[in-house]
Amino acid sequence: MDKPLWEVIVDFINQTGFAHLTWQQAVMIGVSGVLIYLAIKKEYEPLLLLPIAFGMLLANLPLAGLMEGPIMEEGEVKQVGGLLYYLYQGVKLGIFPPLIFLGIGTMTDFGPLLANPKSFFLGAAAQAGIFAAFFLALLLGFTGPEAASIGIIGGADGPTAIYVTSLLAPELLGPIAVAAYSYMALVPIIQPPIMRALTTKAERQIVMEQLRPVSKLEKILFPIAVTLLGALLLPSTASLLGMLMLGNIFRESLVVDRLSKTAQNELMNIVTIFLGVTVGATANAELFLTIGTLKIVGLGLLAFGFGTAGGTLLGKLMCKLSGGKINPLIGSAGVSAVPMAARVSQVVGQKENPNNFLLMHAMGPNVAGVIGSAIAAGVFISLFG
Amino acid sequence: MDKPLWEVIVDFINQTGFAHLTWQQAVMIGVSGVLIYLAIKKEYEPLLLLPIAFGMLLANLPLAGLMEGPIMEEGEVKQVGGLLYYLYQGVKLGIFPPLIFLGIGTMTDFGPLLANPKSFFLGAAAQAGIFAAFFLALLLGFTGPEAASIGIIGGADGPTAIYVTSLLAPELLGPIAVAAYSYMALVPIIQPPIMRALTTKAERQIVMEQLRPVSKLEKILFPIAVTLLGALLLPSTASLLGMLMLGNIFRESLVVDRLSKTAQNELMNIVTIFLGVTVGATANAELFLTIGTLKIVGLGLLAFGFGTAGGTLLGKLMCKLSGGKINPLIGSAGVSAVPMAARVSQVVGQKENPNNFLLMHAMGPNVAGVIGSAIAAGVFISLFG
Amino acid sequence: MDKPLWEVIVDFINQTGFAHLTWQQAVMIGVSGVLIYLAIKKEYEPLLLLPIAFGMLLANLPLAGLMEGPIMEEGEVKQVGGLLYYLYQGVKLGIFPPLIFLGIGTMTDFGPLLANPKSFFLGAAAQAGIFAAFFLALLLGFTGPEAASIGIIGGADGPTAIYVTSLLAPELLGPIAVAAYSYMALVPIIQPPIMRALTTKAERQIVMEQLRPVSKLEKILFPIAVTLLGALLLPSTASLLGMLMLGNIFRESLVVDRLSKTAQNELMNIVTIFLGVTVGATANAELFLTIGTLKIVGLGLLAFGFGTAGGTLLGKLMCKLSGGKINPLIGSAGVSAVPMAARVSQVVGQKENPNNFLLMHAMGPNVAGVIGSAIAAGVFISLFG
Amino acid sequence: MNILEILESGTKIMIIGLATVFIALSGIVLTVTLISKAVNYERPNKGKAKTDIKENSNLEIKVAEETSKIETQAEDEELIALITAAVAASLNRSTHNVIVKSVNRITGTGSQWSKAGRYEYISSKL
Amino acid sequence: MNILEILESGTKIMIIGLATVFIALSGIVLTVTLISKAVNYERPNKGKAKTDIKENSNLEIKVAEETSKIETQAEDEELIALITAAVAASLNRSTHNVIVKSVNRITGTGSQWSKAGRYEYISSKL
Amino acid sequence: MNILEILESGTKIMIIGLATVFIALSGIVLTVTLISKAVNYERPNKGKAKTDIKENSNLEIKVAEETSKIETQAEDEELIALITAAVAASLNRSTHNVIVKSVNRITGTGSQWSKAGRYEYISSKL
Ligand code: NA
Ligand code: NA
Ligand code: NA
Repeated sequence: MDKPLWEVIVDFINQTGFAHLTWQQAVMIGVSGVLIYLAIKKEYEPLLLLPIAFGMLLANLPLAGLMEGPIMEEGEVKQVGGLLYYLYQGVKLGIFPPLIFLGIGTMTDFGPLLANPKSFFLGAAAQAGIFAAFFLALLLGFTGPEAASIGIIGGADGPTAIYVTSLLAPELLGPIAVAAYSYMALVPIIQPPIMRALTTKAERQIVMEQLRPVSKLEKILFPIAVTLLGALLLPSTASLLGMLMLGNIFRESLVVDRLSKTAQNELMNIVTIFLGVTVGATANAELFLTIGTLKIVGLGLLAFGFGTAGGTLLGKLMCKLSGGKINPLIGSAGVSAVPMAARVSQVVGQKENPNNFLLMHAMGPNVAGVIGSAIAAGVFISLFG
Repeated sequence: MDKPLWEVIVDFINQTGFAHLTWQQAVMIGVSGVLIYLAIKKEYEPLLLLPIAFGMLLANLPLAGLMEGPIMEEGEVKQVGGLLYYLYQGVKLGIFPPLIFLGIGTMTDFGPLLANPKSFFLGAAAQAGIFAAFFLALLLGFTGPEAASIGIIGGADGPTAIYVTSLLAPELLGPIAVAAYSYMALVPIIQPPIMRALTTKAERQIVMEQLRPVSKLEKILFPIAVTLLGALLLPSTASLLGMLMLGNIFRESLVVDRLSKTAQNELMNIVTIFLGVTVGATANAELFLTIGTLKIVGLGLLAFGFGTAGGTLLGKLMCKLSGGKINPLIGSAGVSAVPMAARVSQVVGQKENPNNFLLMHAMGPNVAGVIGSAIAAGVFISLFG
Repeated sequence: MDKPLWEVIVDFINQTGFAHLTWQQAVMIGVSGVLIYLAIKKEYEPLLLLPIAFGMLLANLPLAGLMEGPIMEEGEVKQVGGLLYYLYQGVKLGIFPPLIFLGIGTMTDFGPLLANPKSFFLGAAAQAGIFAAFFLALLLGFTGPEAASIGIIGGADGPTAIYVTSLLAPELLGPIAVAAYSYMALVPIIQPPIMRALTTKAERQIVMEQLRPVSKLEKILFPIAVTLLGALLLPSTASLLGMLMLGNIFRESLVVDRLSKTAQNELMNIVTIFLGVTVGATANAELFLTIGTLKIVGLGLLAFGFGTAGGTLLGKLMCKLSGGKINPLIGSAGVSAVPMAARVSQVVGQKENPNNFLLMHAMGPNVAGVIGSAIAAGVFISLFG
Repeated sequence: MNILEILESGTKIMIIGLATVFIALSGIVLTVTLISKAVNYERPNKGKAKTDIKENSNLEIKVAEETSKIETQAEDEELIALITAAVAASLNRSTHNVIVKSVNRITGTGSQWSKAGRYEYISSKL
Repeated sequence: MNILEILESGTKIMIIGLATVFIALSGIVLTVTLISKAVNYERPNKGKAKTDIKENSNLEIKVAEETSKIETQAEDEELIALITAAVAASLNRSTHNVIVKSVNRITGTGSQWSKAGRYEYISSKL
Repeated sequence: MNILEILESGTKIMIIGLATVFIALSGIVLTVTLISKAVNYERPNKGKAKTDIKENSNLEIKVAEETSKIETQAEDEELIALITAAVAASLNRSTHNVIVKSVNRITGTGSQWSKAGRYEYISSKL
């Protein structure tokens, strides 16, 4: 404190972020601005994309150190870590994505799937996009764990993608999360041309029979059965699938309403804020401004496309096998992106035949796709984890 | 990756849970199924029992590792722990049960107790079940801390039982939690025969005077006084009793409505989900499928019975001393199990005399029983903790 | 257990808190009683003061050990820590205050500030109180970090004061939090005499022009601009300012309603309970019953006074410069204490001229004061942190 | 790894992965079908009624946020009926288009824990 | 430990335990009684009114979930009175059986923090 | 440190501190003014309408707690209009003083995630 005033001022200026801002950080701040625009103006999955974008902005402010860990000295904390560092632990330790799945479980009605279990095959076929993108990513030079994380974008399931990436390739969390949520928002633009290209007008006009009602008992037994089968076949999927099904049994049991409500509202919202901001905050300039990010964006788009094609093609096959009772358009809903992809099936179908209501039928493959990509995630985790 | 495809497939099959499922785990999964049935169909305290049962299911899935701790190497996390392991820390560190007590405090009206402070003695007498079961557990070969944890089942207070057990005998958490919540749900079946056996028809027909109104000031001073007296007498009860009373002052002060509402709804629900699932997840086959579990189930039932008898008998004595002004049926409500036990008093009383309304009078001993078992918990923790 | 019964009883009595209660602890319990009275009866910021007071009571119960850390042995936890110790980590690690700012951001309408950006200068001038109190605290013998924490009381912003103090002088957390929230509640008593002393009747009667409407786009760009400018100039203010602005963009974007609602209700309430109780619990007798506490109480009052004066005087100057278009009474609202201080401006103004509605105009400096003290906090943290 | 090895291992994983997904989902299809058979063998007409009711309801007003479970206790049904009538009357519509899903009494009727808080009310009815 | 020792130590702990519970609760009874005496000595008639009101109300409708505190500000009382009248009219009942416990304005009237959000509304009334 | 040094360093920090606060807020004032100029150059008449509406509403009833966003879908507007009319009729007031801000359907209309839950309802309307 014995320095003259002007020196103190110079020191102070040197401590500002302006003096340390790199052009890469400036670019990243610009990118976060674009994402904020997409989230607010274009409403691209704003619940996730807005926190992600703001987290990206915060993480690229020089010297702010919001993602920096604590400085330890002889087992004692000498300087506490940044706010986002602590919140990020929930992602790093694999806690937040399963909790979001808990909430999704309480909001998902598997009734249409139970009324027509064959929908499960469509939900499986649409996961082709995951493995196709994985394969292409390997060819583009990504390592196995990286390729797996990129492939999961094709699952069209944000929390699954974040969960797999945080375990297998945390350095890609930023671009993968952004790609996953952006393409989920773009489903109404990506899917229709592919669906039309792969189906005939006659197929698209098929009207499906009304679904049978599903009893309460079936709906309660379903989450137990899926947890058992899924987690016994693929133990590594237990936390995602288990929480999804715990949420669903909360919903269908009708006896724990207050837990169900909290899991799907407050708990999910709190976790979403923390997850979004901190996933965004992993996207610092060094990791994000690479050619890899461009590859990921491209591969993600391909993954969505292949998934849509896979579902639609199996839909065509099932249409044939069933003697024209199944409209192949519901196959594309198997990518998940609940409930957007099911609505796309509805809209595309209705354009050909204004009296065609596919929404309920498309919800079957749609929710099957969530289970399908959770299982694909389990495959990757058990191979590379 | 240079293995032939069939070998990869065999490896994969060996990595499934099916290949590692023991018969003990299968039995545990069956047990969890029974508990889910009791929770949903019979509505046995579903808010806790459903999460507990599902946690038990998840913990017995082989290789899923949901309760496994992280693998550390040279101070670095090499593999993150399972989801339920992290959530379980809230139980292990004694954080969740007091938070549930915070919520219970915001929902408890101590008015009937303040209107008739003698009810406190009934709430004390009903804790006899705790100590009787403790004594019998010692005789059956349990260690002191184990016997104390088993005894607390007789407190008919789930969070208290979980708190004591997590501190004194965490390996018994599964069976004790299941027994505690099951018997709480069975109070309407367990209590009436004992109550009838110990009272005469004339006693059961006694109509009690209406309670005096209690002023707001008394209701505000009460939680402060109880915290001071309780925690000064038994420091080890401070966290349970302190949180219960903090919740109650939130409630009675009328000036922090938004805190009160959150403590009793969202915070409590979140903690209940985490606590239930992870307490259930401690019940792996090794710890649960023992003769000890059967002993605990038996002792728990005896504890409830002795507690009911203790309360009813002191009720009889107070009836005599008061010249017939107190209906001994309200004594059994002292076991807590709020508000079920108070309703049992009401129902049994009304059967003898359709114009007899004991509910309000029974709420006094009922809420006194919560304080009573928190103090009994403090005794055990200070002796064995 | 081979001791005779009477010895066991004596041991037991020696283990009670009564046997260890010091007079200092008794005094602290008395102080907490007074604070509970102020919180409930006088409604002095009860949302914070009631938890703080109850935390103080709990922390001064001998042997309860609610704030004690775990006892470790060879890297293993031998005895778990107290409940409040664990909850306190959220304060110690600087997590809770920014989360409260997130909630405040979702509740703050910066519209009046955007309609009249000159209000910012008033929000800056009112921070004079911070630096004046800092200066006086240095003279009274406090160290730099302590003086900074005391000065921040003048920011009239509870979470900011707690954040700075937890980083720079955690041992002063109790008295500073109590002083900050008490004086915020006392703003209607502290400010009016100062405001009247520094303004003429004619000035107080000035009627201001209606504010222009502010577009949605301006309101969305504002939080981004403030985060960038503020955090680039003062990186150490990033977590407070960033969270405040994240909350505000949640609010203004209109597309993430469910996140906004949760951030301002349940998340904020949960954090408030934990923060209040644990900040109160830092106030043990040793740290609180010192002459320093009296000094802090005095300095805090001076800080509020100087802040009020600073804002009012700049208001006078701006009144002159604008040719009498600005009523200097809105300057005092710059101390923040949202929205109390703005209402004080309204009330004082209306007394002189019943047709004078200053509230909207005073909200500008009022919310500017929140940003102003966050920046002052950043200055102190970067100098002493 | 050279490109050929990558191709080989990538193909393997693709096959294993998609196969696993199909096997898992087929297992689920099988189980679900069996469950459905078992359940509907015993109780073929259940679940129907519910759906019919739903189709009748063009308009669902949720007076209070909480409960999604229709209260079945007589007292509540009476109250709901009353309010339904009142709302319908105000709206000038026939009652069978309007369903009042639930009426919240003091702090959440659905909750087990809140029952304690209601004992005064209950006792006044007994 | 042999069985005798267990019996002995078990009995000791039983006695100490139950005694402690009784002592603690007796202490609370004493304190509560003293408080009650002190409080009711000064204000013997308080608290009565509230109970009377409660007994009159056979029906409590909670229009919105939140507040448990009856709002006392004049504006709110007026609004509540209006709505009470409206609901009662619809229900064809006399008003003194119906209590509208609270009407929620924008995000929770009870809250301190929400006041900031309401200033526009307030100012428009001034 | 002696008293002089304290005075000196204290004064320095005061000056730096207050100056920083003023510089920061001046920077924000500048930016905000520029933004405002840019925004209002392109769209001078926006934002006006909203304020006018607000001034007309002396009374805002929030039937359900949740949404703060006025629903714009035709179906909802129709429902809101109906309820507004009903409430206004009951209150014997003209409708333009009453705004029903939102009517909550099953679990939160504002939410993206809840849309899935509503598909049955949607499909029944299609
Ligand atoms: Na999917
Ligand atoms: Na008890
Ligand atoms: Na301030």
